Parts: sequence; C-alpha cells; structure tokens
Amino acid sequence: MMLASFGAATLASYLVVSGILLVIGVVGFLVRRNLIVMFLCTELMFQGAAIAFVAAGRYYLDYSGQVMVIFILTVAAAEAALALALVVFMHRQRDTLDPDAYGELAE
Amino acid sequence: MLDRLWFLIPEFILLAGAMVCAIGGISTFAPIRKRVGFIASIFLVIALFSVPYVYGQTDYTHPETMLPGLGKYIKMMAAFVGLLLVATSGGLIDRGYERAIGAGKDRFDPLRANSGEFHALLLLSLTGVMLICEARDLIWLFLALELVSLPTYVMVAISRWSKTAQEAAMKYFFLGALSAALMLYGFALLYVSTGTLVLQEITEAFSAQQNNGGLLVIAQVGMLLAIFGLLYKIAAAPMHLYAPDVYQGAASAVTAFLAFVPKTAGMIAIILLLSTVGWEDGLPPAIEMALWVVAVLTMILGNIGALLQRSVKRMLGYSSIAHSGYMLIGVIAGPELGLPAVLVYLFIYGITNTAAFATLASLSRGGKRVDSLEDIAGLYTTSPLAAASMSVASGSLLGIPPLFGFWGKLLLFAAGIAAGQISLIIVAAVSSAISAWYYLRLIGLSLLSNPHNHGERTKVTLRWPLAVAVVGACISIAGPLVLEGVMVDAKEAITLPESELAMSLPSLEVDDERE
Amino acid sequence: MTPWLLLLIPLIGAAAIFLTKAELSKWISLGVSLFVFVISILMSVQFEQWGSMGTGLRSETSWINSMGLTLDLGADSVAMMLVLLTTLLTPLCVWGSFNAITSRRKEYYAWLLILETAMLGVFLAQDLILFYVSFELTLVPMFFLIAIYGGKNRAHASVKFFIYTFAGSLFMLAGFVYVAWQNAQTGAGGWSFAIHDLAIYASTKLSATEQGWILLALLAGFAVKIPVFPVHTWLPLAHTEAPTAGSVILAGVLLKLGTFGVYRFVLPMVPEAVVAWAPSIAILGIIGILYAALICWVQDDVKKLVAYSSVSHLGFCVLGLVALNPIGLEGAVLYMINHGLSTGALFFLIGMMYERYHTRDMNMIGGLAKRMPVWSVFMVFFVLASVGLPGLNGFVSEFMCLLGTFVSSTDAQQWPGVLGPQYAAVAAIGMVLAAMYLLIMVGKVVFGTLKEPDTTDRGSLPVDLSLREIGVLAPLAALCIWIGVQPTVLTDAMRGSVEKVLSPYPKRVKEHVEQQHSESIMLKVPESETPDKEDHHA
Amino acid sequence: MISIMQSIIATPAGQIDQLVDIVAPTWAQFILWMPLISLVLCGLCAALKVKTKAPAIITVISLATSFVLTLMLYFGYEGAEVIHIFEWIHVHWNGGSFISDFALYIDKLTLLWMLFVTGLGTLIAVYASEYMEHDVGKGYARFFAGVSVFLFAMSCLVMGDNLLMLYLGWEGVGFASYWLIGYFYQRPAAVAAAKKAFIVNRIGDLGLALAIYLIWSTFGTIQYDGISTALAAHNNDAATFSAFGGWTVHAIPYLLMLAAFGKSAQLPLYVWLPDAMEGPTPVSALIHAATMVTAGVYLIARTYPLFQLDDYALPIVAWVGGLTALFAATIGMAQYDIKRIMAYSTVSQLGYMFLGLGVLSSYGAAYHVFTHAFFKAVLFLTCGAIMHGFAGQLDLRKLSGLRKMRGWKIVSYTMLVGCLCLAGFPFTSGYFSKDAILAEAFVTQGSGFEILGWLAIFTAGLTAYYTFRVWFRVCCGPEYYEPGDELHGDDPSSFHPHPPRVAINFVLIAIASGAIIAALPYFMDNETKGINGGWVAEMVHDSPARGGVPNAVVAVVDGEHATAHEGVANAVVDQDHATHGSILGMDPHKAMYYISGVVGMIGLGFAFFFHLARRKAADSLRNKLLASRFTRWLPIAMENKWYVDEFYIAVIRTPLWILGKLFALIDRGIIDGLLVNGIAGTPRAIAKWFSPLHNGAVQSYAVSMIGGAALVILLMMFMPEIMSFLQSTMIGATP
Repeated sequence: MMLASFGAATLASYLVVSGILLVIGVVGFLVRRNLIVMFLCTELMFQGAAIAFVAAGRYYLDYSGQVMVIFILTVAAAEAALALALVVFMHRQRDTLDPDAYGELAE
Repeated sequence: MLDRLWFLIPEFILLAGAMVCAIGGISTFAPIRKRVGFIASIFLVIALFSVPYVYGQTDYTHPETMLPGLGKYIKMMAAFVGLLLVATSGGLIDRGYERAIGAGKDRFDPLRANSGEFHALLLLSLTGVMLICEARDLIWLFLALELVSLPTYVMVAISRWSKTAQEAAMKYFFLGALSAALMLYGFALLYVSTGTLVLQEITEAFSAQQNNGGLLVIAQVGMLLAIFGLLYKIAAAPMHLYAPDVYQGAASAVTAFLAFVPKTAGMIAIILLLSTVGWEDGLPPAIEMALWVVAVLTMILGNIGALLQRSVKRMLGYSSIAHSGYMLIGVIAGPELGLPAVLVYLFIYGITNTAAFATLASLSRGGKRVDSLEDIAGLYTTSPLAAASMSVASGSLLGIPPLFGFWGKLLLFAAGIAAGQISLIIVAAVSSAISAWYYLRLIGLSLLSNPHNHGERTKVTLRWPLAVAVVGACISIAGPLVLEGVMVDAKEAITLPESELAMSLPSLEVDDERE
Repeated sequence: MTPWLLLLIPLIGAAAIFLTKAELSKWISLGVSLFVFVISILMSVQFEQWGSMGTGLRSETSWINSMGLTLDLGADSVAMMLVLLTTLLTPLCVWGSFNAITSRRKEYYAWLLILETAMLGVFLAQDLILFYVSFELTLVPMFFLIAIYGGKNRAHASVKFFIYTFAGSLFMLAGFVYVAWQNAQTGAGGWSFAIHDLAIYASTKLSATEQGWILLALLAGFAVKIPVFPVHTWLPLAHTEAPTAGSVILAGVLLKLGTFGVYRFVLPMVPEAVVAWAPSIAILGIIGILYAALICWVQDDVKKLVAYSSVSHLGFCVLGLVALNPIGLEGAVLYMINHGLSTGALFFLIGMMYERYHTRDMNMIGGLAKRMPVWSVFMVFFVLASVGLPGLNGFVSEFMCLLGTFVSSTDAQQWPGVLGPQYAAVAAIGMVLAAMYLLIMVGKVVFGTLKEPDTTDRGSLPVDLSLREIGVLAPLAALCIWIGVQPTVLTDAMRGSVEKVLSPYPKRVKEHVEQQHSESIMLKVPESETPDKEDHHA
Repeated sequence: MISIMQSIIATPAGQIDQLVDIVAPTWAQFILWMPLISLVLCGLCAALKVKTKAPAIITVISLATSFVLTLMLYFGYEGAEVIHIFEWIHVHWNGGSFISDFALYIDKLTLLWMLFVTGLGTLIAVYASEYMEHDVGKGYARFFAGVSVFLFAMSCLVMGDNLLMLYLGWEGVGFASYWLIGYFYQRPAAVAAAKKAFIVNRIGDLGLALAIYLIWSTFGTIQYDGISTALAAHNNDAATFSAFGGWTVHAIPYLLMLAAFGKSAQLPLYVWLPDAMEGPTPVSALIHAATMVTAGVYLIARTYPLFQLDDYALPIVAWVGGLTALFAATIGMAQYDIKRIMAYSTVSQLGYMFLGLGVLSSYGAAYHVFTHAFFKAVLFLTCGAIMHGFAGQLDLRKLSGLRKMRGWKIVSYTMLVGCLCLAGFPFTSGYFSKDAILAEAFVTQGSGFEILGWLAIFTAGLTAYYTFRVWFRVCCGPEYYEPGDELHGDDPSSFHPHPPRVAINFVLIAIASGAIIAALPYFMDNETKGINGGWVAEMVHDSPARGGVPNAVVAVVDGEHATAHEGVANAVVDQDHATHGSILGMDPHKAMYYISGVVGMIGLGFAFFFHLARRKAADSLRNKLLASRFTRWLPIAMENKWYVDEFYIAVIRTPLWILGKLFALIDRGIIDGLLVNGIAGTPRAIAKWFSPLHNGAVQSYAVSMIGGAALVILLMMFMPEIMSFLQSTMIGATP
C-alpha cells in the first residue's frame, strides 16, 4: 500500500485535532441552550470528520478522502438550510430558541 | 459506467417522479394538484415493475457492490411498501387548504401548497433507500443515507400544521444531525484505518488486518461509531429516544413512513458495513458484543416502554424500537440465515406496521386525528373494517401464528438459535411475551371494549389509508402463502459474491508470500 | 379422505357465517360442525391405524422448502381419538350456546369454528411449525370468546390467559427450533421440521444436557397449558370468566393440548431428560392434585371449583404421562378424553344453571333438585364420573394412571420407571379429596333446602332443562358410561402408538439407574475414575 | 316365602340339581342384570312421572328373579367357576397385562352372601313398597332405582371374579348408600349424612385401591384364581415375594383392612353408620344392617390367605373388631333413638364379625353375618314400622306398651324375636353364631386373644342389656305414645297411630322366621367330610376363607390354630398345630354355650329391672352418675357418642379446611398475586424507571444517546482489559 511521505505522528496530530473538534461539537450540542448554536456544533462535528478525511487522504495519497469532504460540505449546506427553516418555525412558535422550551412531546 | 447506470433505472424513475410531483403540486390546475399522490404512485408502480426487468437483463454486469443481489429485493420492497405509504398519505396534505379553495374561501398560492413537495420528498427518500443497495463506497453510502433522511425531516414538519409536528421535526432533525455526524466520524475513522472508501477494498484491508492479529483499534472504533450513528436510523437503543416523540408528533402517514423507510435504510447500511468485517469467523468480538448489548437493550426498552403509553402512535413507536431489536438478532446471526431473515422481516414489518398506522391515519374523532387509546376504544361499532385491520396488524406485529409477523419472528429465532445466540433468543421470547400485553390492548380496545360515552365517536374519514390498512391486513393473513417466494428472494439478495472473495483472498496470500 | 377437510370445512363455515345474516349463524355453525363430526367419524371408521403404531390420515404438502417446512398432516391413534373428542365437543358447544349468546352472534360462532380448525390442526400436524402455529392459533379464538362473551372480569382473564400461554409457548418454539437446527446441522437432509424425524434425531443424538434444556423449554409451553402447579393460576380465572362453551372447550380440549404435547413431543424427543426429570414433574403433579383439591373445598363459586378441580384432575394425567409404562400412559391418554367429557359436561351444567339464575355462588343457590330434577340427575351423574365412580369413565383412567405410577419403579421388569408406590399412594389421597369437594358442592347446590336468588330471569328458558339442553348432555353421558364399561376398546386402539412412544424408555431407565448406581459408588470411592458418561449417546 | 326358605335349607341339594343342570351357568349373569334392568325401568318411571306403585312392583319382581336365579345357582353348584361376561379393563402390552374383566366368580362363599343379599333384598323391597307409599309419584321411583343400584353393586361386589370388580361393587354400594341416605334430599341432616358416608367410605376405598395396586404388582394379577395360584406357587410363604423388595406382601392386608373397616364401620371409620340412619328405614335395614356393611367381612374372608401372610394382620383385625364391639355397645346403651341404638348395635355386631375373622373363625364370622342379616333386618324393619306408624317417633322414652295396642302385636313380637337373637338368648340363631366367635377367641392362641375373649363376653352382656332396653321400653309397660314431628299437617291432638298393613307385617313375619330358622344351619350335616360347624362352615369351606373353618381338611393356617377338635370324628390331626386354647380349663366350644347364655341372661335381667320393672330406677341411676363429679363424664360421654365426631372435625376436617383456605389465599396472594402478577408487573415497573429518560428535552436525549453510545463503545474497546481485571480479582479472591 502506498503511503504518504509525512509520518504517522503527523497523521495522529491531525486526527487529534479532528477528535477535539468532534468532542467540542458534542459538548457544545449538549450544553448550549440555543438551537442555532446546537446546529453549529453538529457542523463542527462534521468538520472534525472532514479533517480526518482530508488528513487520511493525504496520508494514503488517496483523493477519495478529499472528494468525500466536498460532499460533506454540500450535505452540511443542505442541512443548514433545513436547520434554519426549522429554527424559524420554532421561533415563530414560542419566541425562543431554548430547546428546553419545546417539550410538549414527552412522557 | 453504463452498467452502473443501468441498474439505477428505478432510482431515475423515482427521481423523475419526484420532479413531476414537485411541479405538479404547484400547478394551478386543481385536478392535477389533487392527484399528485396518484402521480407518485404511478411512478412507484413503474419503478416496481422496472426492477425485475432491470435485474433480469443479462447484457449488463452488476457492479461489484458488497451484496450484489440486495438491490433487486430492496428496491422492489421499497417500491411496494412505498406504494402503500403514498396511499396512506392520500388526502393528508393540504386537505383543509384544498377544501377552502374548492369552497372559494381561499385562493391558490403555490407557496402555501405542500402536497407536491411532500410527495416529491417521499419519492426522494425512497430513492435514497434504493441507492443504498448500490453503494460501492462510503461516499455513496453517506450521500444515500442523507438522501433518505433529509426529506423525512421536512416531511415530519409539513405533515400537519401543528406545533407538535414542528417540535417533532426539530427533535428529529437535531438528533439526526448529531447521529449523522457520529456516523460520518465513524466513516472517517474507517478511512483512516484502511486508506480507502471502497467497501470491497475495506474488506480486503480488514482481512489483512485480521491476518495480522486482529482489527486495528481505530477501525473497531470507527465501525462502532458508524454503527451507532446508523442505530439512530433504525431507532435502536441507545439512539432510540427520539422515536416515541417524533412518531407521536408526526401525522400517522408520515409516522408509518418513518417507521419503515429510514429503518430499512439503516438496516441495510449496517449490513453493508458489517459485511466488510464479515461473519465467516464471527464478527469481531467487540462489535458483536456491542450489537448484542444494543439488541438486548432495544428489545427490552422498546417493549417495556410501550406498556405505559396512552398514545397509540407512541406505543407503536416503542413497538417499532422493539422490532429493530429483533432484527438485530438476525444481523448478529450472519449471512446464512440471519440476514435473509432480516430482509424478510423488514418486508413483513413494513407491511404490517404500515397497516397499523394507516388505520390510525384513516380515522378521526370529532374532526381531530386520533391518537390516544381512548379514541380507538370500541372502534368496531363504527368501523368494523378499521378495527379488524388494526387487530390483524397488531396480531401480526405481535407474531401470532399464522399471521405474517410470526414467520418473520420464526426466521429470526431460527437464525439466532443457529448462531448459538440462545441468550438473545430468550430475551426476545421474554420481550415478545411482554409485548403481547400492549398489542392485545390495541386488539382489545378496537374489537372488544365499548366506546367511551363522552365525546364523539371515532369514524373513518379517509378512505385511502383504510384501503391500505385492509390490504396490509390481508397480506398479513395471506402472506404465509407467498412466504416461500419472499424467502428465496431474500436468500438470493444476501448471496455474497463468493467467487470474487475467493479470487481476492488467495491473491492476498500470494502477495504475502512474495513479501 | 384427506384430513384437510377437517381443517378447511370449519374455516369455510366461519367465512359463510360472516357473509350471511346473524340469525342464521348458529344454524350454519351447528351444521358445519356436525358435518365435520360426521366426516371425522367416517375417517375414524376408515382409519387403518387403530391399535398399531403408524400414522394414518396422511396428507403431504410441501410448503417452504428452504426451511423444510411442510403442511404434512396425519394422525396416530391417540391423535385420532382427540380429533373425535374435538369434533364431538364443538357441535355440542355450538348447540349449547343457542340461548346464551345474544349479541355479536356472528363472531361468536365464527370463532368457535376457527377454534375447531386450530384444535384439529394441533392434533393432525405432522410438522413442528404447523403444530406450533395451530397451538398458538387456538389462543386467538379463545381470547375473543373470553374477552367478548365472558363475565365481569373478562378483560383481565383473557389477557392473562393469552399472555401466560403465549409466553410459555415461545420457549417451546425456541426448543423446537433448536432441535431442528441441530438436525439441520448434523443431519444430511438439511432443515426439516418433520415431527417424526426430529423425534428420532433428538432422542438418539442429543446429549443429556441438551435434552434437559429442551425438556424445560417444551415444558414451559406445555406445563402452562396443562396446567401444572405452580403455573396454573390463569386457568381458574379464565374458566370463571369464559362463556360456557369457552369453558367447555377450554377444559375439554385446550388443556389436552398440553398433555398431548407432552405425549407427542416431550416423551419421544427427550427420553433421557424425561427419565431424569420425571420425579420432579410427578411431584409437581402430585402437589397440584392435593393443593388444588383443597382449594376446591373452600370455593364458593361453582365454576371456580370445577376449574380448580381440572388442575387437580390433570395432575393424575401428568402422573400417568411420566410413569413411563404403557398402563400409565394409556391411562393418561384416556384421562385426556374422560376429563374432556365429564368436566366439559360439568361446565355445560353450570352454564345452564347460570343462564337461569345468573349466579354461581353456592351461598345464593341450593337445593335445586327440587326445582330442576333433570338437571340435578345430570349434575350428580357427571360429578360421579368426575369423582371416579367405577363403571363410569373417570374411574378407569384415574385407576390406570395411578396403577401406572405405582408400578413405575426402577426394579420393575418390563417397563421400569422412576416413580413408585410412594407417588401413587400420596396422589391417591386426591381421590378422597375429590369426593369431598365435589360432593360438598353437590350437597349444597343440588340437595338441601331450596334456595334461589330473589330475582331470577330465566328468559325464554324452561324451569328445568329443555330438550336442547338434554340433547347436549345426553351424548356426553352416554360416552361416559360407554368408556366406563368398555375402556378396552380405546386402550386397545391406542396401544401401538403408546408403545411406540415408550419404546426407548426401558433401556434409558436402566441406564439411568446404572448411572446413579455408579455415581453412588463413586461417592463412596473417590479414587475410582469417572465412567464415560457419554458413551451411550453413540 | 317361609316355606321356600325352609326348603332351601332342608331339601337335599340333589333334588333340584337336575332342574338346574340343563342350563349353562352363563345365565347367572342375570343375577346382576335384573337389578340393572329394574334400575332402567325405574328411571323410565321417574322420567314419565308414573304415579303408581309400578316401580316397586318392577323392583320386587326383578329382585325376586335374582333371588331365584341365585337359588338355582346354589342348587346347581358343582365347584368354583368363573363366568365370563365381557372384557372391562383389559390392558395387555408387550410383556405384561392388567386384566380385570367383567366376570363372575362363583364359589360357596359367594353363594352364601348372594343368598341373603338377594333374599333379604326382595323382602325389604316388598316392605318398602308399603313403607314408602306416601312418596308415590315423587320419590318412589327414585327410591326403588336406588335399591336396584344397590343390589346391582352388591352383586358385583360379591360375585366379581377379581378385585377391581369388587372395587366396582364396593364404590357402587357406597354410591347407592349415598343415594338412599340422601333420599330426603331437602333435609340438611340427610344430605350431610349421605356426604359423610360417601367420603368416609372413600378413605376405605383408597385403601382398597392401593391394595389392588400392591396385589397386582406382587402377584401380577388381581383375579382370585390367579392370586391363589400365585400363592400356591409360592407355598404361602411371604418371604418369597420379592416385588418392591418384599414389603408389599406385608402391606396388602393392612390396606385391605382399611377398606373393610371403612365399609363395615369399624373403628376408626365407623362414624358414618349411625348418621346413615337419616335414610328411609328399609334402607337402613337392607344396606346399613344386613348386607352392605358386611362387605368388609366378605372382603377379608375373600382375601383371607393374604391376611395370613403377615403375622400381625389378623390379630389387629381381631382387636379392632373386639374394641369396636365394646365401644359401640357403650354408646348404644346410652342412646334414646331406637334406630340409632340399632345402628350402634350393628357397629358392635360387625365388631364381633371382625373379631371372628381375626381369631381365625371365618366360619363364625360368616355365620354371624348370616344370622345378623336376618335379626338386624327385622329389628330395623320393626323400628321402621314404628316410625311409620307414630309419625317419625323414635324416642324410646316417648313410646310404651306397644304390644298391647291394636295392630301392633306382630311388630312387637317380631321385634322380640330380633331382640332375642341379638341378645344371644340361648338357642336363638344369634346365640350360636356369637358363640362360635367367642369360643374361638379362647381357642386360638394369639396376642391377647384371651383378654379379647373376655371383653367380647362382657360386650355380649351389654348387648343383651341395650337390646332389651329397647324392647321393654317400647313394647312393654303401660300404653303411651307421643307422635313424632312428621305429622303431615295432622293435628297432634287428634293423632292416631296407624299400624302396619299386610306387606309390612308379612315381611316382618317372614324375616323374623328367617331369624329363628337361621339357627338351623348350625345343626345341619356337612356334606364335606372332615369339618364341623354346620352348613355355613361348609359354605365357607369351599372358599379362600376355609383357613378359618374349624377342623378344615386343608388348613391354610400359619400355625396358630389347631386343626383338631376333641370328640370330632374324621379329624385330620396335624401334630404341629395341636395347640388348642381353653377357657378356665374347659373346652371353649362347649363352655361358651353356658357362659354366653348366662351373660346374656344377666344383661336381660338388668334391662328388665331398669326398663320394665322399675323404669324410674334407670333415670335415678343416671342422675346419680351425673351428680357425682367423678362419674359425671361417663353418661355424658356415652350419650354424646364419646365425642368422636367432634374429635374428627377438630383434628382432621378443620385443619384440612383451614389448609384449604390457606392454599386458596396462597394461590391468590402469592402464586397468582406475587409471582405471576408480580412478574407480569415487573416490566411496567422497570418501564417507570426509564420513563424519565423520555422527558421531551432534545439535549437530554442527546446526553443519553451520546453517553450510551460512548459507554458501550468504551466498554467494548476495553473489554480485554476489563476481562483480565475481573479475572485477576477473581483469582485473587480464591486462595
């Protein structure tokens, strides 16, 4: 298998960064009290994955990783559109974007 | 390339259908607008009949996907159940709006009409399911999965103009995005660990890793993350929490859709992913254990959760969780018996579950859609047909022989036992027994108890969903007659490309020797 | 004649009921069930396997080849008898319900007919899955019969009945599938669910541990159905709440599905485990006999009393089943039939009383002999049959079960068993208790000073039994006497099948005894080497 | 009828032989079928609501036919034979069989019993046709159907060729007894008595059933023939029966004993018989005095060889019999209801019979059965006539001087005949039969048999006392009566006793004559050489019970009894068995004539003094006893039947009932409530724990999802480490 010139340590550092992004995204999603910020956190997670793809693609000298990133960005954009529409809906409903305000469906 | 496109003909048909629907839905010509559902069905029928033709052609060779036979089965199933689902949502969208226009109280405004986009999205989502089968690599898989889920978020939101629907859509979307991110990160780790996105090549990389002392940790974590992300789609524990809320919030027709389409997509995706590590020597222990835990939790939490519910849709939401748990038994059991059983089960479950939700969709009480158990009490007095189909569907979901649901469960049982998963089978048996309690409640309320005295009687107001319910009930009863055929198809769908594997494995060994 | 007739005609009848007017439904179902009865009589006349061990009435239909599922039907002599019992009781139940059912008549009679199909399916199935399907299918009509037409607490009773038996039988299914899978894995033929093949396979190839687990799994299904103490509590509830015909079918046939299952599956499939577990099963049976009998004594509700008496009576049947000798097993099979006749008739009688007085409380009614002499004669008659008065049917089977248990000792020459005199002696106390509670019941309800509820609404019923009601009871009474006097006809007819079922046992018991013997020696002399326990599986 | 009776006994058998010989003995089955036919016809009468005496006529005719057939069988008798009727329970399998056919075994023991069963049955049916006439149309058919059932069952019991057939009859007579005791089904006491009779008998039946199992597993057959063959093959040696380790042979007699004690109302199971007097009097006479209650004696006589296999079986029978005789006599002394007195006297006399069996005088027992059947029947029937005439009055304090009243003479004097026999007045039938037993108690050497003998003699004195207490009170003295409570709406002041008419009187005379004539067989010559003891002994001789016949040629005795008697010709003296007991140094057989005669006279004398000459003395004696603190218990206990019923209720019935209640509670509370519903409720309970998880908040869902996923993934990734950690701790824990 063909491997890139930069060493494994470097790949690991990219992965660490991507992992950190993921974790930040998760934590942000869990603790922030605003729907928009929460959505942005998921975007952050997506980007964490994207970094991993790019780094690994470079590592393996395989372009498919970068292709993947393009698609990730596209999908993220689509999701963003959807998210904003929903957020508008929600805001119209309760005048707030605090996710805890929307607990009508529960046990 | 042409080969590849040839096998995508059903998807193209649906795509075309989606466009026609989207355009037709904003036509100012009311008859077309009102018949968007009919148009969508036509395209679904065409797609359904195109599948055997497409796969029957010998001029084209099927691309090297993990499970080349999968497409035929899944596409037919998706098209068939999709047909039922379209009929279920018949008359749902824009009903009040169209009536107001018809009465001259309102004026047509393309921005306010949703019917067209609803059906377009529905077809798109089904297209996504079909595309998953053809996935050769993770990019395709990811895109197809997103194609399945993104429309569903919108469908939930526009299914009815109510706060709960929007809330459901919000929950569904946000948690969906979260889980999609997890899955994507899992894909990324898989890529990191193998250096390729093509599933076949991942398989080879994994078998090389296996030969060198086991899968890399990063590969295992990636696989688990991807699977957990997908568990959201199939509503399995611990990613199941959204399901009751969303199922309750969305309109019944959409709930039926949610309970089948994303579930199928997720299940196939999980199967595809797992087929890269293979069941030949058993799944890697970490993955198998994780799936075991998930299956057990899903069966138990799903079934006991349903016990407390007062809302039928919520109850069926939990039941849908439990069914994912049953299907995971088949996933753990592997390709010989387990995966065909999962495919058969998906089909059976899709029909019976649709029948159950379709019954609900057809009913209304005092102008409102029914939801609580109270609403369906004494249903037999006003609509014996609805009560009967509700009962048959519940019985089938419970797995009372000889209804269709039983056979699915039997196949899963057999697969589980053959895989030595006795403990899983015991859990499944116990939780099935628990599930009897709430399914019997559905049966009992609709067929046996007296209607509540206060308020209006529940009545059938929509005919199409009722027709779907009856058709579903009939299939549940008569299904065993065609079971053999379904089983054979499912078996064919899961046939691994042994020749290719056999060819690729020795070459690896040869490589090793050379080095 | 193909056995499919038996299964399909009631179904067609049920469909016909749905398509016609409600007034006609009872006549249609009576006609259909009588027709089925006549057919079954004709079949039993042509049945060539009376007395021999083979399976007659065969019909082979392949179905799902990839799983080896078939729709094979057939009946050995024991199954044929139970088929006759079923086809006899169904028209009687239909006829007996003419007055009792006033609302939702179509469904009622349709469910009865579907129930008949399901019950016959259980007895006729030659394929495990077909058996299971029929076994479970009986739950559904019964569930509806209880839940729609039952008493006050019917919802609880029906759900409990359903879930209890459903849960048990799921384990049974797991056991079946396990056997089939083992067979598919090691046998040459791939998947097969043929009862005959699997019994041979399981009894010869599976290890003792596996057999033990399978036994437990199967018993989980059958013990609930029989019902054996301590999984019996659904029965009194279901009986009390069920409509008359439901109780009759429940006592008459449905409980027999459990004992038939033991006869059909447990005994032939897992002999080694049966030998090891028989004492425990027998002890449960005995506890059931005495425990339920004492509970009967303190009941105020007549129907509950008879329901508990079923638990007690079937304890004898269980004893006969695990006695592992022909006399015990023949007694047990005979018991299935006899209990169906006499207890079924008792439920009819209680139903007839209930239709007139709308109560079953022994404190509210008494001395009915004054008011309803004919009813009283039948009541006393069937109570005596149930008590086991010689000359009537109950005696013969009870006697044979106990005798079988009694001689089922390890040192018996021809048919060694693992029970013995002590089991029979304790169980026989049940005879005294049965006399006690049933006669106390008769003493209160039939005899004594006349006591009736203040308001009695007989509807269109006469004070004493109508000709229709006599017509329902008379065939049962005649059969009670006939079996009491000529049990040999039945025992001769079932002999071949019974001996076939028991054929592996003498050897197994001897091995079991030797093994225990060697284990006890081992305990004394710890130095000696463990003998190869597995060698007899080869 | 009397002439027929006489001719049976007097005519040499050979004369009628030729008449009977022509017919094959298969017609003997009609002895059984006739009552059954009568049952069916009576049932028809009931169904058709016949308002005449037709049921009685049918029954009498069919029973008489049975009797005639029995006579024909007797005269045609040439040796024991089996008459096969049809297969009943006939189970045979590879390597074994259980055969219990519907077949008759005719030997002389059978005939002895059948003669008085069918004979008395016929007569009592005639009696009942008048006695029950007030019920014509209502219960008449039911009554005679019951009598027919009884006769059928009794015939099965006596004539059956195997133990299961005996069991059929055994339970059958129990059922008939239930039917007839409960005849007045609206009277709670009658219903309770019927129930009690059946249930107490069931305890005995349990013993019989277990005995049958044991016999079958020991001997491989339950046919009498087969058993005796097996016994002969084993030389009557208990040690050679090895089934189940050999204990079965010793257990059989005790189980049979239980059965016999139940049916024949011996300690401790006698309690049902006095209560059974709730039935119509003909029933008491037929079933509860003459025939059914002697079934226990028949059973032991029939299985006598089995009893001799165990050393203690017969002595226990003797002791139970002797003690029952005494015990019941003490109760009988203190009762006021004449029918109950007769009931206790029946229990007491049955005790004598068992004593006789126990002391190896099966001949004496059989003879006493025979005589007792007649004299007790007549006593009961006279009681019934009195009850019938005085509107149910049975209290001996409220009746007096009956023999002086118009129309009551026959009743009084037939009663006197019965009393004399029962009291053992010299040269009556009861005198001879009782002596045969009493003497044998001294002759046979056994555990405390001598004490038992003296007890029995004392009891004989008590018997004479209470018997004549009744007669002197009721039939002698000044004329006085009070009507009973069954006035049928008549005014008590205008009450007139209605004396019995033809049918009753005829039957009374017939049976009383029978009671007198029953002494004759004692003097009849024996056809069989080598035995003495008259006709009855000869009847017993040709049966398994011959072991207990005095001077039997083939003595199947285990060494206790002497086969030789002094002064008897043709005795085959077996020197080994020549130990012969004595009473006060005299030959018991001779001395007993005097001793029992004297004792009987003393009892009679006491009765005369207290109940005829100075009736107030009896009351003052009772008062004196009651006044003293130390003796007060005696009359109270005796009048209250020693509180045995109360004891049983307290010790057996109540605890069992409480247990039943307890079990019902356990069933509802613990098994159904705690276990079943508890288990069924567990999922809901767990679901409630998990319910807060679904609180509707997106972020809390996300926490659970992510947390759950992370937990599972981490667990899986560190699984090897966790496992090894667990393993190390486990290993560390174990030394």
